[in-house]
Amino acid sequence: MINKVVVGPDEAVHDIFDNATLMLGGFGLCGIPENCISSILKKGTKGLTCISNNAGVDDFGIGLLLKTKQVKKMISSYVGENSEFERQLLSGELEVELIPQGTLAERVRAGGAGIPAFFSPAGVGTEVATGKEMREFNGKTYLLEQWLRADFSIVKAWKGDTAGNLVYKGTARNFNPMMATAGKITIAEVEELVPLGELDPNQIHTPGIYVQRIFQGKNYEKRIEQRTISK
Amino acid sequence: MINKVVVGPDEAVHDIFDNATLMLGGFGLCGIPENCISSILKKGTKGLTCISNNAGVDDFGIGLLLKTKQVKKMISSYVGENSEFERQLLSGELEVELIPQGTLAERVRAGGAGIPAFFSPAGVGTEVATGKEMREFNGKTYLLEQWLRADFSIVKAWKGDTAGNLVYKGTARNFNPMMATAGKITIAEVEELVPLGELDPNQIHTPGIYVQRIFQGKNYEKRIEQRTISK
Amino acid sequence: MLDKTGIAKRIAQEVGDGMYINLGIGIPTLVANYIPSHLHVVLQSENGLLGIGPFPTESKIDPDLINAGKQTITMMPGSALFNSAESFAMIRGGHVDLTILGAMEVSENGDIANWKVPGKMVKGMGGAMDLVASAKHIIVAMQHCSKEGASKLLKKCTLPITGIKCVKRIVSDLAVLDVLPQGGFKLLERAPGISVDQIKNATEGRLEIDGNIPEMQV
Amino acid sequence: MLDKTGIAKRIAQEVGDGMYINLGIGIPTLVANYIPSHLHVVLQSENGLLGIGPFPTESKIDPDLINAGKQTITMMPGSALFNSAESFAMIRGGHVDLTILGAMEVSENGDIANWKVPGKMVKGMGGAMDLVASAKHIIVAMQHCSKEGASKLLKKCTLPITGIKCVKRIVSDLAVLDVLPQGGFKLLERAPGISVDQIKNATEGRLEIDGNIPEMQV
Repeated sequence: MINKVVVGPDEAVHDIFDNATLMLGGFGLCGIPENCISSILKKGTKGLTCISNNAGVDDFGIGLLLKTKQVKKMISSYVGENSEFERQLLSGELEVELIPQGTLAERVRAGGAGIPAFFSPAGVGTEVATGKEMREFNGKTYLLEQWLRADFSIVKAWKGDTAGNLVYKGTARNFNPMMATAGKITIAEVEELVPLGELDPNQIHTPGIYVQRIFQGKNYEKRIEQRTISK
Repeated sequence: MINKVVVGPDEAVHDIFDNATLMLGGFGLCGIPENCISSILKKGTKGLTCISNNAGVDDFGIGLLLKTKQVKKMISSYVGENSEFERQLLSGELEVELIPQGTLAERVRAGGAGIPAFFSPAGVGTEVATGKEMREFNGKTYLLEQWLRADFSIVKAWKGDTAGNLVYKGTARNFNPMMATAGKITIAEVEELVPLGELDPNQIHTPGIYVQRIFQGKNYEKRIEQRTISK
Repeated sequence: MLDKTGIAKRIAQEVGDGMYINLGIGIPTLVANYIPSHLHVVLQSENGLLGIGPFPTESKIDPDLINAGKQTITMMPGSALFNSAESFAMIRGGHVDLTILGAMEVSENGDIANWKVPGKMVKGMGGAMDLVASAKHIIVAMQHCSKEGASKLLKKCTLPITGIKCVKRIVSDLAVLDVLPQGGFKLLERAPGISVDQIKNATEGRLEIDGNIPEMQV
Repeated sequence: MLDKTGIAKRIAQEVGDGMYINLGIGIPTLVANYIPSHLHVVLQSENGLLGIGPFPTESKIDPDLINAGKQTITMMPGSALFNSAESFAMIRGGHVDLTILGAMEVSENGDIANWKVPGKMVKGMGGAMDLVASAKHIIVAMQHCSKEGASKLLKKCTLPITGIKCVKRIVSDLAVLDVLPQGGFKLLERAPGISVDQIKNATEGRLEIDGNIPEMQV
C-alpha cells in the first residue's frame, strides 16, 4: 500500500494557493475539518471559493475564514446561521451560489465519478432553473446539472489508515465521502490514525484511492449548534 | 421499524409475473440470489427480462432459467461462460443487450436515485453509441445514458435484519447494492437474518428503505468459476 | 384555532403504518411526538440517517449525531447511517413515502414557497427543493394567514417558489385542505371552533366547499 | 520473441511507485507477479476491490472473494471493498493511474478492438469500454500478429472498436511501441533476438523508427 501520512494540518494545506477552489465536508458544524480550517486561517490564503453545504457560524467552521475575508465565494445549500456572512453578502463583499442540497451532493459525486452532467428534478420552475437546460423524461421535467470538482477537498473522518482508507461516524459522514472523491488533492483529517490492516476492508466508507494526504487531528471541539435534550 | 421478513424464497417471489423485468445481483456466480433463482425456476415464470452483469453458467445461476427458456431478454455486460446462452442467441430465441459494465452499474444506480439520464464516456465511437445523444464537455465526448429500473430486484447479502438493512461480504457486494435501490419490489435473501439492532448502523451497505422483503436463505452452494490457488 | 402542537397532532393522524417519512424543521419535527406508538414508521433525516429516535438525555448527547435542524438526536434500533448523496438518492428516487414540511405560501395549483424572502436574508433552500420535487406525498404544515392577517393560501405565490404543483395536503391552524389535481383548495376539516366562513375569509385561492365540513378530531 | 511471461515482465517495468492499477484478464493479470517488491502499488479489481493479493492457498479459498476474471484471490492489508458503481466511479473519475489490458487489434491512432468477433460468439465488453474511455494511461499487452501472420497493429481496426484514441503504449511479443499523438506507432524497443525489419514486416500501421532501437531488458 501507499503511505499518505503527513505530519499535520500545516503540511497538509501548505500548497493551497490564493483563489483556489476548496470543498469542505460537514453538515452544519458536524463532521467539519476543524484542524485544516485552523491552518488555512493561519496561512492566510485569500480569494477562496468554498464548496460546502453550510458556511459555519460566526466564530467557528468556515465562519472563521469569512471573518478574515479569505473567502471570495461560497457554494452552499444553506447559510442561515451566520450574521457576518449576511453582512458580507448584503454589502457585496461575498459571492454566494445556492444549490439544492441533493443536487449539491450529486454534483460533487458526479465530479468524483467522471460524470460531467446529469438530470435532476430539484428546482424545476424555480429561480434555480434559470439558464439551465430542461428536458422531460416519462412525463416529468428535469434540469441538466453539471459536475463540481475542486483543487483541494478537505474532509474529516473518524478513523483512517496510512493508505487513506476512511471510516466516518454517525451523521458526521454527510458530504465528506463525495467530496473526498472530487478533489485534485484530497486531504483527510481523522480522529484516529490506525495502522494498515486494522480497518475491516468490508467496512470502509472512503477507499484510500481518493485520498492523497492524511493526518491525525488534535483537540476536536465538535461544537453543537442545537443542543436538544429529552427531559 | 417495519418488519419485512417473509417465510422463504417461494413467498418472496410469489407475485413475479410473466414478462416481468428483473434485476439480479451478482458478478459471475459470486453474490447471486441462489434461493430466489431456484424458486423462479420452480414457479416457471416465462418471458423474463433479466438485468444482470452476467448470465450464469450452463447449469447454475441465471443459466438455469435460460435452459428452461424462461428468459426472453438478457441485459448484461459479459455473457461469455454459457454455451446454452450462445446457442439460444445464435438461433434467435434470446434477445441480448450488452452494456459496458460501468455504464450498467451507473444506470442501475440512476434508476434507484431518480436520475433519468446522465452522460458517460464509455462506448463513444463504438457500436454502443448507436442512436445515443453525444455531447462534448471540457473537450471530451460523452453519451447520454438513461436509468434502468425493474419490476423486481433480487439481491443476495451476507447479513440482514428484519427492517431490511443489508451487509454484503467481500466481492459478493458488486451489483447488489445498486440493484436493491432500483426495483419496484426489492427482495433480499441473506445468509444470516439477525434481530433488529444487531447490525451497526454505521456499517450498513443497503439501508432497509430499499428492501420490501427479506428472508434467510438455505444451502448456499457458492460455486467457484475459476478456482485459482497459490502453490 | 390550532396552535403548533395542534397542527403537529393533526398531521400525525396522516401517518400510516410502514411509512418512511421526512420531517422538515419546525412544526414537522414536532409531529414525531404524536405518531401513535402502534404504527411502525421510520423517520429520515436528510443529513444521513434512517431511524431518528427521541432527543438524547444529557449523558447521551453525541455531537456526531444530529438531525437536519442541527439538533442532537438518538437512533432507533435498526437505524442506518449514510452519506448525503445516498440520502437524496432515497428522496429523489421516490423511496420516502411522505414529506412533511413548512411553508410561507402555497398556491391553489400546489406550488410552494418556503425558502426566501427577497430583500431580507437569504438562508438557502437546503434540501427543500429536492424534497418537494421528488416526494410521493407532501403535507404542508403552515399558518393560514400572516401576522397581518393576509392569506398564505393564494391564487399564485408571491414569494420565490421552492417547487411547482407538488403540495397534496395542507394542515393549517384553521383547516385541513387538499390541493385538487385541477387546482383549488378543497376544504376537508375545520379547526375546533373555526367556522367555514372564517376559513373562506382567510383563503385567497379558490376554495371548494362540498357539503358539511366536519370539525377536526385532535 | 517474448512469450506471455516475457510480455508481462516487460510491462511490469512500466509500473511506478504509488500507482493504482487495473489489470485486465489474461497476460495483464500475470503482470502482478513481476512488479518489483520495493514499489508500493495497489491493484484494482473492477468487481469491487482495491488491494488484490496473491491467489489463496487451498485452505484460504473464499468464494466471496474473486477478481474480474472470476479467479479466487486474497486481499492485501489496507484493502477496501466497494460496489460496482463505486468501482467504475473510480475508473471513470480518473482515479486509477494505469490500465493494462489485452487487445485483438490496435490502430495507429490508438483505437482498440478487444471485445467482439462478428459471426463468432459475442461475449460482451465487460468493463473494457469503461476502462479505455477513462484511463489516464493505457498499456496494451498483445500478440503483434495473428496465428496466420497478419498484423494486429493496423492503420484502422477491422473488428468492432472498444474505444477510440486511447491506447498510449503497446508491449507485444516483438516490440514496445508508443502511439503518437498525431497517429502512428513509434518503435521504442525490440524483443530479444528480433530485428527492426521483422517488426516492420509485422506492422501494418505507420511505423516511426528513429535512430538505433535498443533491445528490451527483460
